[in-house]
Amino acid sequence: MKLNFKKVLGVSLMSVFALGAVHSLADVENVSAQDDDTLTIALGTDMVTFDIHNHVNTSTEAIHINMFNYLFKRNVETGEIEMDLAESYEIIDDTSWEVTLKEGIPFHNGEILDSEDVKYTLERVSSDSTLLEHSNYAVIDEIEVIDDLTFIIHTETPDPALLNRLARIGSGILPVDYIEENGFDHFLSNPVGTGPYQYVNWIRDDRLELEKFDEYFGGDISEWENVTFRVIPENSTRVSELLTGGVDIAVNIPPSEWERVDDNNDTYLAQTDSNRAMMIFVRHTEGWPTADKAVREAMDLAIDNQAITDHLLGGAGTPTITRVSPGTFGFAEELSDTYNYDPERARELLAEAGYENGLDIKLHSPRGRYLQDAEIAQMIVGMWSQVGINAELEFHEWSNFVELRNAGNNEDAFILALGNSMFDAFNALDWYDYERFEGQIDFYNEELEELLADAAQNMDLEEREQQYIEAQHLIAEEVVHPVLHLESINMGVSERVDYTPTMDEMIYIHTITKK
Amino acid sequence: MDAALNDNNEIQKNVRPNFFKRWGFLLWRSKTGTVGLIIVTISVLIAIFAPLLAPYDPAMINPASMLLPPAWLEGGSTEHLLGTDNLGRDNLSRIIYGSQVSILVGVASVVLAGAIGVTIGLISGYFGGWIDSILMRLVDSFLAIPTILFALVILSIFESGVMTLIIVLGVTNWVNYARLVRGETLSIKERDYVRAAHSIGVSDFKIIIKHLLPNVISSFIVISTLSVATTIILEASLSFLGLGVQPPVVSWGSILSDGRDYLATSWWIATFPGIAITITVLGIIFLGDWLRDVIDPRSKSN
Amino acid sequence: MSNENLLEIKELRTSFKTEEGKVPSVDGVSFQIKKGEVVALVGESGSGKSVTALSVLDILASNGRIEGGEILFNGQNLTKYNEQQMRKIRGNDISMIFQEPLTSLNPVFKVGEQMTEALHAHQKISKSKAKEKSIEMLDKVGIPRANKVFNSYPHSLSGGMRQRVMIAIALMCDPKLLIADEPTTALDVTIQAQILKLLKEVIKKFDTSILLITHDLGVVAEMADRVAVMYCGQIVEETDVFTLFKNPKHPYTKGLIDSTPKINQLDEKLRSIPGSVPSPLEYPAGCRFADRCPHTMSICLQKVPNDELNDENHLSRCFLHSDELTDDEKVQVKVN
Amino acid sequence: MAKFLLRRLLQIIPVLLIISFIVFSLVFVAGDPVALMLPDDASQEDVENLRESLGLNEPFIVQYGIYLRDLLTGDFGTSYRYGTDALEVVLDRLPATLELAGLALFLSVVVAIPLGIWSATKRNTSMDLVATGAAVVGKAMPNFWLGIMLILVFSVMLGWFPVSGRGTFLHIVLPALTLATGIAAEMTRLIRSSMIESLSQDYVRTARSKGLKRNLVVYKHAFKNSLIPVITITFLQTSTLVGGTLITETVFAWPGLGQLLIQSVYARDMAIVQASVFIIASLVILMNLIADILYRYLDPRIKLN
Repeated sequence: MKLNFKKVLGVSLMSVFALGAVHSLADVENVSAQDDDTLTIALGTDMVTFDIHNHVNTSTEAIHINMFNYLFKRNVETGEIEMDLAESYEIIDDTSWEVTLKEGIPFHNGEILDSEDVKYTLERVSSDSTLLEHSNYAVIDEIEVIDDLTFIIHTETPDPALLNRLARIGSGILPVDYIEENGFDHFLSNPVGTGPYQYVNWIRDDRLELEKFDEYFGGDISEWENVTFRVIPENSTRVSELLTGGVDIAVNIPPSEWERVDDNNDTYLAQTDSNRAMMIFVRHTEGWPTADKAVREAMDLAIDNQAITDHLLGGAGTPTITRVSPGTFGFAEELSDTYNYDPERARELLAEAGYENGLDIKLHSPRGRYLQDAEIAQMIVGMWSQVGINAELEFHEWSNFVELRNAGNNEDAFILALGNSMFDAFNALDWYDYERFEGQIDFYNEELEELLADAAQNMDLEEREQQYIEAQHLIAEEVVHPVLHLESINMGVSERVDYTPTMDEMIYIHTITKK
Repeated sequence: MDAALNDNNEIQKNVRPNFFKRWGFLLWRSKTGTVGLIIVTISVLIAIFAPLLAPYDPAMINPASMLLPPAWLEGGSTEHLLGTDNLGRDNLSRIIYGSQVSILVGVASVVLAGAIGVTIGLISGYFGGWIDSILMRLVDSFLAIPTILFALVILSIFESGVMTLIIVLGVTNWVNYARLVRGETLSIKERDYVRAAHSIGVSDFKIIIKHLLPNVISSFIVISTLSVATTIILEASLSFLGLGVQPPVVSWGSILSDGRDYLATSWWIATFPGIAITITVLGIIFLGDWLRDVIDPRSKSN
Repeated sequence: MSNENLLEIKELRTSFKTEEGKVPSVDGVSFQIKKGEVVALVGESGSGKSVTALSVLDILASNGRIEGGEILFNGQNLTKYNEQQMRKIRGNDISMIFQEPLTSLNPVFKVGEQMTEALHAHQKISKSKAKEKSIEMLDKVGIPRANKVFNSYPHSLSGGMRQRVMIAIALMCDPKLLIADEPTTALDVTIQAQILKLLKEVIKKFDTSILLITHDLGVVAEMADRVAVMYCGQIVEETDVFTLFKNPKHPYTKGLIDSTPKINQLDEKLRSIPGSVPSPLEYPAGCRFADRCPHTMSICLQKVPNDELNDENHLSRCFLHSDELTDDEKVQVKVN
Repeated sequence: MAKFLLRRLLQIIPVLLIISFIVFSLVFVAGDPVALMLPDDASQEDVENLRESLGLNEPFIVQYGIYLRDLLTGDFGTSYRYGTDALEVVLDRLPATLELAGLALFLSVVVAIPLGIWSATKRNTSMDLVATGAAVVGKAMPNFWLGIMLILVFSVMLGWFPVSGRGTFLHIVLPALTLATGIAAEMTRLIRSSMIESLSQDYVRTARSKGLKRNLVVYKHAFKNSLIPVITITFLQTSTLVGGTLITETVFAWPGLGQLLIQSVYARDMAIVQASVFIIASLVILMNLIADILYRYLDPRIKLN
């Protein structure tokens, strides 16, 4: 047996190595970020799916916004709702809206947009209860097609916020003929929309490549021929990729790296307030200490919101009392950019409530989900301990955290940050609706329930706005739960590119210009 | 004269002073063994007397002094020798307290894994037959799934904390012990005195305890010392995955993983616990190697 | 057997660094081997006989060192040789066979491979020529079906066959001196006889001298021309084989001979040497055999005997033969 | 050899069965996936009919039975995150991991063998202490710390390598180095002790007595005997290697199976978790089998009987 082991071992291992090298060379030719017409953006988590009705994931929608169009769109600066695919609309009565589409809008595969596409898309999400976006569109009863370009949206109950509802995550319009012909699975792996960019390739957890759709109905509005969304979960790696020019934009830059990104002469830090409010929800269920308003108020007064935003968020982020953010319909301006902090008063309140020698509670918090969530939780526990509230802090991995709350096993308090993709107070304030969080928060206020129910269907917009403002004041007086601050969006951007992030956390490629 | 080409030499074989003299000699002579013992003793002492040694409470947040560099770097203050982390907590105190959890998790999980492993090893080695084949297939299947995979899946289901960490690492690491102990049992079982005890009707249980266990313990000690090291390293990786110990509890692994975002700016937050882990593991492995040579002289690897 | 010396060892000292201190295993050994002569080094294990042999080829263990003395081979002092020069000697001019045939051959290489490499190490020779010579040598050492053995692995051969292969390997380059370290100890008696017969033929055919290391006086009687008896790293008696058996001078040699059974004295009780070999770390002051010797005198306990008896053919390191002893030095001392 | 092969293959079946049981019970215990699949405020009745459709109300054994039947057809269920067949997603990501693990293994072998042999021949000298110390430091350094530091030094400061992602050959260098360090350290220690064992054998002394050159004695005679345990050691590193990819792939954004598994566990996408664990376990079993076979094939002493 003239087998020479050394050769056998060498050859076998060499082949594994050669296979790898060749494979990776022949693999995707990594278009370097320096190539002028390609924009490379680094995200923290991968896009989940192309099923626009089934992801509830802001960073996924940030990509879809460039591939699909809604009927209406929200003007980023003014907050007004404008026409997108729709040409015009007319309110026939409280529950029916007649909409006319713009003419000759092409899908990426050449198909022309018509009412059938809208009917299929909106009825899919409003009827299929297993879709994650279903609850936001259940109010739509059916779509009555008049002709190719006009149709009537019938809602089950009057929905003053319908326009906002049709200009958000889950409102993209899908090509019905393409889907019926090739099946939804084929659509999922080869998506087609009307947006300025069309699908090229998706290597999961690595990169999503889009290219410019030349026949975009909005005309030639973007400077980039190709866009690559890369997925880099590790913060320091994402920042390093930005600093070495490997990517043009990197999302979610942690505060520890803001200075380094801003000081580097090839990159700068682009920050804006988001409409995501960081809050501590507490139990109102009978028998829990937090059911007592004095305790809640003490918990709120003990927290120095400004100290949190200054020390942990480097000054970015705005302390607030109301969770409704600026630019949202029904925003109560006097409750924003302000906070209550009075540790002395907090101690008195605790004494009044009978906890002069200390109150023991448990605080649940996710870890690594929101900006500095773990650090903020620990700082709050520190602040509470100054006034005699001993909070046992318990961190949960995200899925457990969701399960814990859904099963109603959460104890005194839990930290949560919620955005508002509808930019309408309805979406933010329905969290104070009793049934919605029965067993989890059990907050019930007769007056508030009626106010919110009425506002939800009040077609008179001025009156509706006042109702929501009144609701926010009522919530503030009741100190239903401490609200901390509005989070900031922190993106690292290369100097070769000019971009300001928008409050809705969407990434509009066409707003990104070359310097 | 060319060194170390062939160590088969008559003199080495027939010079055998008595047992204790041998330990003393070997320890004193073998540099690595001594170094290992010193390091391990120091880290255990640090862990035991952490409350006395640590200058500050590890969880005390101090917004005023955030991200201070170590004392000897400019900008550092002597109050915080190793500087502070992003919440202004004293790094030195956190590393001192961290040793408690890291060593505790290492040792406790090894003891648990050892208990399970030795029992299964003894039973499977002693009784053999279909019991042995079933248990060995069980061992093969546990071996096929990398420990970190097990820990990842289990810890994400159950809330991770020090106790769950110990149980999970204990329940997944027993496999190496089982294989080792089974091998030893198989060889010892053939020995005459075991057969003799069997023939005069001594119960299996007693045989296992009296004859097999003592022989197996020695090599078990060697393997367990080394796997305390591997467990300490694994705990750091689990913290990276967000499944290690949760604040306010602190361990070397959790400090290291929390500090990783700061490696570019305040590198010391993550690097010092890394050094602590490396030195302790170095000590444990040297001690383990030395124990192996003292306990079973057959292996000539020293 | 010409009278000019092939190998001459003068005052050789070799010691080992161990955890318990430096062990002087060879403590001033001198002897010669003439061309075609068989010299036997006899002694109990730990007497330093193997170490002496290993020192000649300088293949000691890592912690072993030749401290002093000279090893003259054809007049050249090997202790002064560097590694390259020694390599030319090993296997070429001096080669060695060992006690354990089972472990002395590399289990993962075929016999042929381990033979041809010896040739390639010392001569420019083609593969086929080397194979041919190897098979030829296997025939010479009496191995049947040499071709098949050439292509087989060591573990498939019997103990005797393996020892023959070892001898074949040792003779590949026609060495002048063959060192045989307990060549037959691990073999059973019948095979032992065949190997000894083979070694004798080797001397005749290849005119090789043999340094035979053994503890078996029977093998000495069968093979050796001259004998050196070693005890605790020193040669205590050296003479030709007939004188040694007929008229042993040193008490230790007598003890050795008395403790081996003879054909004609089967009924007599075998006498053994009392006590045991002292540990090399704590050699006694005087004669190292003093505490086991039946004739210990007081001088034996104080001074180290030198070559007391040293006529040209017989040497013995014992005060019994010296004539300048004072009376009180001669006083008998009871030790065991 | 054939008889041994058959016996070993037969042994694998119960092992795979046990693994499937372990994986299934982990998933079963993981709790109710439905809660995560439906939006937060899905009504109780929605939850109920989804559970029914997924057959989650059946007793444990029945569910395991169904699971096993599907397993045999390679159906691990559909990933609710990706909406496609779980096995397909896992196999789609496997090449990236194999490529990284393969190169890491190659690097560690190329480093560990010479270093192991060298430190074995320099035993008890200060050099040996340095080599052993370095090996232990390599083993003790957590992967992610090393990975991030390599990026900071070689990509950010020196700019020699791209920071992350998969593409050209340059992309694989730093991740492979990170992954290989721990493995190389472990293998160096194992090779060192195996070489010390071989060097102390009688046949090495015989080889020296033949006057062979020093390298021939060490690299041919001694190493060939160590080669057999070395090969087994190399294949047995698979389990540690795969464990290492979990961390390395996350740090370097390498689209492999390791990263997929972590994301799936966090998102409780149990179909993918099951498929990945099963594929990884089978890979480890395969490599252990190869190690066994190679061990027997290469050692002539065993091959004969």
